[in-house]
This record gives sequence, C-alpha cells and structure tokens, in this order.
Amino acid sequence: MVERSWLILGGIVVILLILVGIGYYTTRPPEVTPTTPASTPTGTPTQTPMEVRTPTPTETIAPPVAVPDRIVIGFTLPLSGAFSKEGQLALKGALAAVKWVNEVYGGVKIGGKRVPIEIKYYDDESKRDLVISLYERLITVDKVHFLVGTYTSTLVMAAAPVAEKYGMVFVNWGGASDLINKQGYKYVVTTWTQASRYMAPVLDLISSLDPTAKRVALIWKSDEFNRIVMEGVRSRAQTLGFTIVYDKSFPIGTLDFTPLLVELAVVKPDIIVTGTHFADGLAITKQLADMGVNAKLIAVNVAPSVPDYYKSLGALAEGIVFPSEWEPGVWWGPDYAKKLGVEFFGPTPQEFHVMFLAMHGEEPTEYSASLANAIILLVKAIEVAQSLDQKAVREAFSKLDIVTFFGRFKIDPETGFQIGHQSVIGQWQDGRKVIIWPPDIATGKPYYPVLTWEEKKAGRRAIP
Amino acid sequence: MLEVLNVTKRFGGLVALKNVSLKIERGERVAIVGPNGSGKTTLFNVINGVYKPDEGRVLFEGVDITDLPAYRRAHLGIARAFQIPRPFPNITVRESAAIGALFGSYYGRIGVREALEIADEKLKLVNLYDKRFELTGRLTVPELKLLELARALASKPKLLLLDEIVAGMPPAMVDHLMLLVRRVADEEGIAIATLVEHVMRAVVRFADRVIVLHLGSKILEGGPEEVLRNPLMEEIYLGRRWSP
Amino acid sequence: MTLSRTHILALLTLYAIILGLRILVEVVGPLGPITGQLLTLLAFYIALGQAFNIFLGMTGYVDFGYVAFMALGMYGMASGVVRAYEAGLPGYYGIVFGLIQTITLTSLLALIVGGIALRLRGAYFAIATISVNEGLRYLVEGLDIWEGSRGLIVSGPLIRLFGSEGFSLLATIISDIMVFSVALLALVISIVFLNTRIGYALKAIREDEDAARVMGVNTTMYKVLAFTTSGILGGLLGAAWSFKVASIYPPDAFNILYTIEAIILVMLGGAGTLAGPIVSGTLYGSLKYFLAGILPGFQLLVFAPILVAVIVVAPEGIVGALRAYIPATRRFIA
Amino acid sequence: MSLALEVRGVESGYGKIQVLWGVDVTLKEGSMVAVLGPNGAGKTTLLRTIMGIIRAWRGSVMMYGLDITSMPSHRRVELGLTMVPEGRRLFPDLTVRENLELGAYTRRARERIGETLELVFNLFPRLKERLHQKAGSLSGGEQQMLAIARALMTRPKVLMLDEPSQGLAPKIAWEVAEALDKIRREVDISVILVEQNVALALEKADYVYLLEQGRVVLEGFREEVLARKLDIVRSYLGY
Amino acid sequence: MADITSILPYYIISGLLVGSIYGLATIGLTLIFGVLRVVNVGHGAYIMIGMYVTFWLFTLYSLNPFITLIPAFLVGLALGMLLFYVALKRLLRAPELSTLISTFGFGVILEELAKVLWGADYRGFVYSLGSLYFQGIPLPLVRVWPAVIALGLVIALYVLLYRTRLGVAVRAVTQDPEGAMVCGVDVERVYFLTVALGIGLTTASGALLAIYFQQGINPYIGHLYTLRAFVIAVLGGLGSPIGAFIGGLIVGVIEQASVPLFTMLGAPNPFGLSVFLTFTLILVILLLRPQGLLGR
Repeated sequence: MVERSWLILGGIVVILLILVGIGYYTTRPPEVTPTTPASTPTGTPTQTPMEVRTPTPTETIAPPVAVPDRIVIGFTLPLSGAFSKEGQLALKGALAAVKWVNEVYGGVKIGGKRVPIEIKYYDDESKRDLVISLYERLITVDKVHFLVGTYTSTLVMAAAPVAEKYGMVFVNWGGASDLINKQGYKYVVTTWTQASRYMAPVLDLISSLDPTAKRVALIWKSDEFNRIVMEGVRSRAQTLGFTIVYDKSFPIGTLDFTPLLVELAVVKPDIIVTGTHFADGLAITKQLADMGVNAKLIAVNVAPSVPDYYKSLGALAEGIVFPSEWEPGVWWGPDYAKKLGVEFFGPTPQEFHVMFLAMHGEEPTEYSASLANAIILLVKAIEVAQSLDQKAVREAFSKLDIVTFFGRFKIDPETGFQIGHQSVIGQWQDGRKVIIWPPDIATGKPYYPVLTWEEKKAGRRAIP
Repeated sequence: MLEVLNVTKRFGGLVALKNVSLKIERGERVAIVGPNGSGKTTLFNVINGVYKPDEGRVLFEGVDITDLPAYRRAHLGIARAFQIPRPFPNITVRESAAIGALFGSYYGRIGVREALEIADEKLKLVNLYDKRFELTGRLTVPELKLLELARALASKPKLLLLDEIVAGMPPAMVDHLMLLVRRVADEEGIAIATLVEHVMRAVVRFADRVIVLHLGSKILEGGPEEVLRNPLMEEIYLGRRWSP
Repeated sequence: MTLSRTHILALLTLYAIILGLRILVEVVGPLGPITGQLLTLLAFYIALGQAFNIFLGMTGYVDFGYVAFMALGMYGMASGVVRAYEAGLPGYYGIVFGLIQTITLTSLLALIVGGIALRLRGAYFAIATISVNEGLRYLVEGLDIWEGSRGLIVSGPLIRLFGSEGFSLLATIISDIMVFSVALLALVISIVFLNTRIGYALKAIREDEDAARVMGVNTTMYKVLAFTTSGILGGLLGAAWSFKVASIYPPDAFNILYTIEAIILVMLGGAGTLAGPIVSGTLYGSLKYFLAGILPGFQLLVFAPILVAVIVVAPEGIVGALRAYIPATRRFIA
Repeated sequence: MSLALEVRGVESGYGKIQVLWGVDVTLKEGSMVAVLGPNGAGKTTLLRTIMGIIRAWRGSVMMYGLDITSMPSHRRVELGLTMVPEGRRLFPDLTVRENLELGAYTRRARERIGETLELVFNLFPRLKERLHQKAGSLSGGEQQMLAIARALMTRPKVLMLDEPSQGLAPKIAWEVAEALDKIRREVDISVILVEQNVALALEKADYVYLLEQGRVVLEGFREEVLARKLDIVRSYLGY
Repeated sequence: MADITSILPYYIISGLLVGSIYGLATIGLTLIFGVLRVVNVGHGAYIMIGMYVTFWLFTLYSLNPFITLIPAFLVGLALGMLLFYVALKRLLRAPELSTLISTFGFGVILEELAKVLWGADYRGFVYSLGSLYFQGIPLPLVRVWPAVIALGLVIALYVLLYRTRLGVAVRAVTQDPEGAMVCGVDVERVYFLTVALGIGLTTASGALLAIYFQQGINPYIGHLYTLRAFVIAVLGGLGSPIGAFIGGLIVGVIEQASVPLFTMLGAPNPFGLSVFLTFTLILVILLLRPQGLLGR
C-alpha cells in the first residue's frame, strides 16, 4: 500500500512538472505588473485636486492652477475574466504612453512646469459591480486627477455613471457602443470610432473593387456591440445598393456554427461579414474553412486584428478582411495632420511602434494603441485647458481637433461622440496585416477575390 | 373515533398489511403488538398519512381521512411519537417541543409564545425541563424518546400514536412513563394507540385492549392478560420449535 | 436558536454601523480606505447573503438559479422606467411601476418554480433551478424580450427623466440606500420568521422534512413561502442594483456566478445564522475589493484556496464555528 | 482451540450518541455464538464495530491474536472476517453472478473463486438457476441466500450474520438456518449470529450472549442459557 | 425554406457527432456523482486543462492531436487524485453544499493557475484532415474522428464498468457502499479511482473538443461546457454514465436540428431558442421522470 501511494504521489508530481514545463516553454508575453508604485499623490491638503473638482460641476471658477508634483490617471482594466486578453493588451499601451509622456515628451506642460504622469489601475475582473466600486475608489480614496475608461461597452456603461456623479472627465477608449454617448453624460469623451461606423467601410471597399458583388450575408453574435456594428453595415448596404441575402445571429457562448454555415452555403453569398469577438471569430473562420463555404470576400470582426489569429489559423487566415480602430502599419502621421490642416500631437506612428516593440517585445494592437492614445489626448487636453479642473478639461476636449498616431480626434461637443476618427480595413496577406482602406493611408493593395479555402489549404498565399 | 377499514398496503411484491381493520374509541388505550416486520409501523404510517393504503379506508371522528395529507391529520389531532427518535439535531429541546404545539391541533390558534409555554409545561412533565436549552442532537436516546413524547403531548392530540416509546428504556423509567402517559391521557381524554414489540409488562398495565399483528395480518385481539396468555404469542415471538 | 433581545440588538447595531458609515462617508468624504461604494458593495453582499439565507439557510435547499430573481428584479425596474419614459410620465411613476413589476415578476417566478421544482430534492433541485435560470436567459435572448441581447440601457431614460444630477443621485446614494433597505428588510423578515410559526416550520423542514410533515407542518406551503420571500428580496436587490449598473445584458444579469457568490456568502458565514451574512458579506466584499488593488488579476487565485480551506476546516461557517466552540458568543451572536 | 475473535471492552456509537458500553465477546475457533437481545440493544452496532464500518471509541478487537481495532474493513475482509449485514445490502442492479464475484474481491478469495463457487452452488442450488438475474429481482429468501453466499465467497474464517431470518416466512427462515448448519459442517468457519428468532438461535449456537442497552447482561453455553429461558423471555417481553 | 428540412438528416448526423463528445464530457461528472454523491461544480476547468494539453503538445512538439489524448488523460488522472485528496476526502460525510463549494473552489484555482501559466490569451490551432460528404455537404474529418474516439472511449468505459473486477466494484459502491465494504472492497480507493478516472475522461474530452472546435482556448473556456454537462447529466440520469452519453447525443441533436426548425417558424433568434429548448427539456424531464432517462 505504501509503495502504491508513493507511486501515485510521484505520478502527480511528474505530471504537474510536465504542465509547468509546458507553461515555461511557452512564449508568453512579458510579465504584466504595475511599473509605477501604487502610491497616491501627495500634496498639501488645501492644494489637493479634490478642492478643484467639487461634486457640483456647476461652479465654473477654477482656482489658480495648483500644480501637483505628478498627475495621476486612474482606470480599471479587465485583467481577469472574460475580457482579460484585451485588458492586458491595453495595459501595455498605457505603460508605453506613460513612458512617452514622461521620458520623451518630458511631462505635461502646465502652469509653466513639466509635470510627470502616473497611472493607477485595478483589475475589475470583467465584472460590473467591481467596476463601479473601483472607479469610486479611484476618485475618492486614491484621488486620481483624471479617469480613462475600461475595456468593452458593458463595463464602460457601468463606470460612466460613477464618473458622472463626481463630475470627472471620463475618456472612453474601449467602449465602442454608440449607446454610451447617447445617454446624456456630460463628462464622457469617446476617442474611437463607434460601432455603427466600425465595419461599414468594408462595403465601401468592395463597391470600389467589384460593382457586381452585391449579395451580402451577415452572421453575428447577438451582443450589443456586434448588433450595432451590423446595424451600421446594414444601413451602409442600403445606401450603396447591396442586397442582404442572409442575416442571422447566434447567442454568446456558441461553439458550433454548423447550422448557420450550412444555410449560408445554400445561399451562396458574394460577401460574408461576421460580427464576432476573438474566440468566436477564430472559430467561425475555422469552421467556414472546414465546411468549405467560399465567398469573394470574407470580413471578420475583431479577431483578425489580433496577431494570435494568424498564429492560430496559419494560412487559413490569408485574405481575411477585418476592420480595426488602428493598426501598426497605419501611418496617420504629421503629413495627415497637415493635409487636414490640423495640429499633430504625440509620438509619430513610427515612434510609437518602435517604442512599444522595445518595451514589450511585440507589436502593438488596437487595444494597446487606443488606451495609449486616450492618455496622450488627455495630456493634450490638460495642456490646452492649463488647468486640472474637470469642466475646463472637458471643454478643452470639445475644442480639440488634432491628429495623433492613432488618427484624427474630434468629438461632438455635446455628447462626446467621436466624429473625427475612422476605422481602417486590413487584410492578412502572406502572413502580414496590410491596410487596404481607406486608400489615402493604405499600405497595400487589396487581394480580391479572396482565395478559396481549398487554394489556401494547398498553400497559396494572398499576394496581390 | 378512529376506524381503520380493511386496509391493505403493498411495497412491490411484499404485502406489509393484509386486510387489517380496527377501531379505537375516544379515551381508549390500545396496544398493537407484534414482532419485527409484522407491519405495525406500516399501520401507523397509514393512520397518520405517511402512506396511502392500496385498499381500504381510514376514518377519524367519522370523517374519511384516507386522502388527507399527513400535516392535515396532525391538525385534526393525530400525533405521533417515533420509534427511532427523529430529532431536529440543530435546534433546542424547547423549540422542538414547541413545534409540536404550533402545528398540532392548536394549529393557527396559538402563537410562538403560547407554544413555548406549552412546550415548557410538557417538558416539565417528562422531566426534560432542565435541558430545554440544549440542542436536541446532544440528548441521549432515552431522553430523545421523552422529548418525542413531550412533543406529541404538546400538540394536544385526540389520538396519540406511540411508536415503541418505551423500547430501550431502563425498566424503572418505563413504569413511571407509562403511568404518566396514562394519567395525562385520562385527564385530557386522549385515545392512545401504542406499538409494542417487546416490553410487554408495560402493555399489561397500560392497555385496555391488545391487538396482535403478525406478518401483516391481525391475528389476535382482546384484553391484555388474555392475549398474553395465548400460546400463539410465544410461538410468534420466540420462533417455532421452541423445544428445550 | 431562539432569538433574544440581545441578539436582535447586536444585529441591528451591526447594520446601523454600516449604514451610519455610509451616510458619514456621503457627508464628509471617504474615511481612509473606506469609500461609499465599498460600503455599498459590502451591503450588496450582505443583502444577497441575507436574502438567500432565508431560503438556503432556513430550508437547506440549494437554489442554483437564484440569480434569476435578481435578473428579473433588474429587468422589472429598468423596463418600468423605460416604459414611463416612453409614455412621457414623470420618473417617479417609472420607479413605482418598476417596483410593482419587480415584485410581480419575481413572485410569479417563485410560485411557478417553487410549486413545480420544490418537489425535487438535493442535486436534482439544484440542477432544475440552474435550468430555469439558463432557460430564462435564452428565452429573453431568443424571443427578444426587453431588447433581448442588445441589453436594456436605462441610463439615458433616467438622465432624461431625472436630469443628470438626479441620475447621479439615483445611481449612487438612492440606490445605495435601497440596497441597505433590502439588506435590512431581509434581516427583519428573517427575525420575524424566526420568531413566528414560519421559522419553526422551516427549521423542522431543514432538519427532517418527513418528520416535519407528520408533525403537522405543511411543508410545501412553507417551502414555497420561504422561496418566494427570498426570491422577492433578491428581485428588490436587483431593482436597486439596476440604477447602479444602468444597463442590463442577459449574460450578465443571469450570470450563475452571482448564485455561487450567494451560496458562498451563506456558507462562509454559517447557514441559517443571522449574523453569518453580515460577517461573510463584509469579509468577502472587502477581500475582493482590496485584493483588486493589491494583486490585480490574482485575487481569485488568492480567494479560492481560502474558500476551500474554510469549507474543509469549518463546514459550519464562521458564525456557526464561533457559536459551537466559544459558547460565550451564543448570548449575543445569532 | 484458539480464539477466532476477541472483543474487549468495546464502546462505540453514532455521532454523539453512545450505543455500546464496554462489550466483551469471545468467539472460539469453529464455534457459533449467538447474540440475542431486544430491538435497540446494540447488536447491529456491535457487528458493525467488529467489522470496522464504524470506529470503536474504546476497547479492542482481536482476530486470531492480531489486533484489528483500527484496521479498515477491507483489510479485515482480507484477513478472513466478513458479515452478512442487516437488510442484506445486496447490489440490486448487479446480477447474481456479479454479486458473487464481488464477494471474491480480495486476492485471497479470488484465487479460489472456482472452488468457492462450486461450494456455494452446492449449498444454494437455486442461485445457480438465477445466475444471470439481477439481485433485485430475487425473492426475499433467495436474496438472503445470495447474501450469505456472497459472504462465503470472501473465504471467511469468521462469519457474522445480522438477523438472517428477518422478514422471511418461518419456513424459509428455517431453510436458511439449515444452510448455515451445512456451511459449518462443510467449511471450517466460526460464526457470530445476531438473531431475533430466539428459538432458531438457541438451537444452533454453542454459546449465547444477551445484550441489553449496549451491555452484556447474560452469557453462557447453550444448555445454561436454555435453563435460564425465563430471563430471555423477560428481556424480550419485558415482564 | 424548404431546402432546410430536406437537409435535416445532415443536422442530425452533425448533432450526433457533437453529442458524442458532449456525452463523454459529461460522463466524468455523472460517474463522480454516482459513486461519491458529489456534484463537481468546477467541471469545466478540467475540460479546459485537456484543451490546453492538446494545444501545447500540438503547437510545441507537433504531436498528432489525437495522440495528445493520452497525456491529456494522464494529466486528468493526476488532477483527479489531487482533487480527491485535497478537496473531497475530508468532506465525504459533510453536507452536500460543502463539496459543492470545495469543488467550485478547486475549479477556480485551476482556471487562475492556467491564467498565470499561460496567460489569458485565446489560443487556437489548425489541424485539418479533409472531409466526408453527406447530402453534398462536407462533414470535416476533424469532427468525425473525435466523435468516433469519444464513442470508443465510452465503449471502453462500458467494458471497464461491466466486464472488469474494478468496474463491478465501482458499480457496487454506487449501489451500496456498506455492502461493498463487507465484500472486502476498499471503498475509499474506489472513490479515489473514480474521481481520478472521472476527471481523466473529462480532460480527454477536453482534448477532443479542442480538436473538434479548434476555437480559441482560454482559461475560462470550460464555463461553456459546465452547464451543458449538468443538463446532460440530469437528462441521462445523474449517476448513469451510459445515460450521460445518450443524453449528450440528444442534446447535440437538439442544438443542431432545432435551429433550422426555429428559423422556419420565424423566430428572431433561433439559436437562443434552441438553448432555451434544451433547458426546458430538462425541466420537463425532471418533473416527469426525476431520475432521468436511465437513472434508477
């Protein structure tokens, strides 16, 4: 009996070692740990920013700028739970932005001084109850100076009322739902393109390429984000004269798309547009391949913009088209600003790219870039306002019309709705993401019509 | 008051009760005697509604209660003390007795306070008053049986079904207990049916009438002395071929 | 245990402390690490534990679909407000209408599920209730009720009905007070139950359902009563919480994690005890809240082993263990 | 003759309730001991304690001089101790054959499974006819025989039977008793019999213990006990 | 759409394929419940571990994913042993709720460990084998084979349970632990082996699911399967492994075939309704036959 229990214990140890070994050898991203000490800013009591932002934002008189020794930006991120991937990607962007502001730019120019910024963040576990209490903690206990949002609309929806209650500017970089800005919040500023305009450019692209391809099929996850994305696609389709031949949703948590794909194969559309996030986007692509459902163009939401998509699918990802808020290859640089006749601020796309690569050993994604952009824009707004007063900064945001590495920024002053920025359309070509729309910043030509699954399996690459 | 008419109860292939009839009058004390497996407990379960008989009826005070659920019968005044005590281990002795009062024939007419008073009174009666704040889980087996009795009495029953109430008790206590039950029953006019397997002496002193069950059938009925002297009893109890 | 005046006083004092702190924080600002939302989060967990305790703790039945009540509460309140907004009625009508809807929906659900599923016991009951919860979720999505999977978003209507300020008040202090009220209501109902016939019936059911029936306890009725009460309280908690989250999505609202949290709260404190949910709610809520800052991303990894350890070492829960091993505490901890 | 089983001062019970209060029982090799007593006297608890299904709080259990007090029950079975539990505890959904095979679960028993099966079929020819039937579908008497047969399959040296005649018609009960006799004649085995049917027990046993409220109140050889028949009757009928 | 009904047979076949794996994924749950009366609330976590084993061995060492089934199974065995000793052994006599919580806690620990070890990323891989054709619609072999293997494993389990000594002992303990004890069965060892085997089968099914769906694997993917497994376990009768397999097939077919049927009926979200139908079915079954299809 003794021998047997030793054997069992030994077995357990060996197998756990295997597991740990596997873990060790995997190329995992660098540790995501807070690089900034989690300390609250110090300052004499009379000069604390709390005095500046009273809960009743009707007071307009900002006292003379009392400049703290650093400006703290607070936020939560889903570092665990359903959106932890996006949350962790975003965190890397935040770290890069802090580095740029403090080390390259030299700190926020305010009151004739250069003030460094600092971030203070918590893990909200992708849960809305925690988002609420943690945002309040950031405001009341940690006394951060400004807030940026968390990732994904549902969480942002929970955070926004807290910010609103305390009259705190809330820079929303991660909630794409149009509804956020339709709620009548006064302090919410959205920096990226809303869902309804996110994927519609795919149809602009296709009508410029092939006027005969008119039959569009839509398959989408019935969550809020994709629903609104699809509403946008549908209305653009109507404007451009496309026919929607198939339009069906699937619930969150669906694994097996066979029933939909079988129907889809019967319909034989020219264009397939899927509304997905990462996991289901990957699964649906794989299953389209398995079922051999071909089309002239296949556009998949969210998933393909994450490099893991190609790592997972390999050649099957060739030619897949996707929307993105931003891509590493998008050089919305000072030239673009000049063309629009507006100011450029922040790192150039190249600078950001290089810095991010050096810091994290990987390419930035739209999530990283979007949070970084939100922080950089906040810095700009503070400089314009020359004040830490929330109302003043909010007004500065309304007036801003600039270009950053992320693209143009301009909001509707009333609602905070983003109207300047636009999404780009990318395509996987020979293992690389290539920007194919809009034409002025495209880094390559579209590959059209896309390869059939059989051709891809045979090893052909989408090289135009 | 209670009439059991031609009741038959089967469990799968096993016939636990075969066409059993009996009658208990108001204030009468009846002992139902039989060895293990004779169907006594099944009979009680049919009377207080745990089982529905396959055939036959049960009448209480002239009303057919065959289809009434168990709890309604308790409200009518049929109380039962279990053979193997079913203690509520995590509540106190006092509360346990109060449950009897709250859901017996007082049901809906008294509140918790009165119920607790009744409980105290009955606990004094069975000599458990000192332990009224103990958890029932901490009582000994004989104490649990006393508690069962107190709980049953607290419900102010018209018919009290005592299931092996004295089994496993020291002889001195048995006498005391049976006298006590008898006195309370006489005072309050409670009819009593008691199940007895072994402790016959108590039965002799206690019962007006004895009914003997064997393998699900009623085989003897009569006065206690008469039944006990019947030679069939020894055979039923000690087995056949008793031939020293 | 029988509740003495000391017990009730001790319980009410604990509540008064938390509520008092909440009001103090609202007036003078956070006290060190204690913020209003922390206190509300604690109150939320206390209320959740206390409301669920009425069913789980008192009857011993595990309802794995408890979150469905909260979800219906959220939807009841939110759709009430939206309806009032669409009909052009003043906001207060919406809230009243929402409360009525919440109570109607949750009691309907409780009666239907209770009447049918409470015949099952143990794991079967647990799984039947899971099915109810998931079934409801997909019914909402599948038939596009209450905006289906788009989610019902109430912040807009609320802002338009009550103004930005009013909405802020609703989303914070008013809904906080509602949460506190639900917690208090659940406590008061528990006390009332324990001191009346109902409590005795429920205890008898928990200890031995068959014996209870023979003793005259209408077990079905009392189980359904406890289930419905617990359910309506869950619904009210959901209604209060709906102002906070201001938007309701089926996968979130029907998330089984809330049920599991509720079970943890009841078990950690000690099933059937009144102080249990207060202790466990405070502990659980603050652990979650502070670990989110100390170890972002790792709090579950810290929390889960603690949970396993507590259950293995003291299955009767914290308050249960206190009462069992330190008899002196019995006088004032209920 | 050496001692097959020696129980010294055993106390045990369930949860907080103590049932046995210092019980001594001795079983000589090759003999049959009957344990009598009214309901609730602790007979079943005694057997379960000897078997190791419940733990002895105090006291010791020795088997052939080996202290088995804290051994898990499957080890005791390996050593040659087994019991026919009250209510038989067969596996209703398993066939008669599977029930028997389970009896021969220990290595020692498995090695001689063929031989034992033959023996068992000799004793209970009816089981052979019902080999592929589910145990739950047998009649009461057949189930009891199967329970005894299953116990025999473990190749016991000490066999304990808990009320084998319970719920059986008298005729069948005596058939079972006859089978027991036959077993004792054919297999080298010591038996502890707990029985309600006093007549049956007294007829078969060599030595008798009378248990009351968890204590031994009377013991003696069969002849002595028969002479004190009245005491037993008193205990049973409570005169 | 008339053509949808005409391809109903395809949906049924496809449903049987998924169902076969669902069934396997549920057997571990139902086996553990049958023998120990413990509901493993953290069930999905073990499926997730199985998926990761397949994923890593395939991506790192290009091991044929079907071969990774073996290490996945072994890892499951080890985890099962760990689960038994850490979280179950002391709680066997404790109230049902305690084991619910400890198994839940254990599942959470695994998920969080997986996240620390491998990150929260969705990982996927591609492994294709070509297709069969049924009614002119491709039936990918990466879906057929896992289903066949699942069926094979179920048959193997059947043989184990019904043809071997250990299996008979397991069934005996399920029916009457005390009866098994007096036969010399080491009941605790049977518990231990059952948990190990149950978790082993669960991780193996995770490996098969990873091949079948090849969708993003992340530490929380198991949640998708936990509820499904509950439903299937009850459908087949808690504690009945063969019932669980049949339940899996039924749920698979319902999931696949009810979608086009609801579409024909014009439901706004047929997929959601099909899940609703599954859960409703459970309720109906629990009410009419609480012991499930094959339960006792």
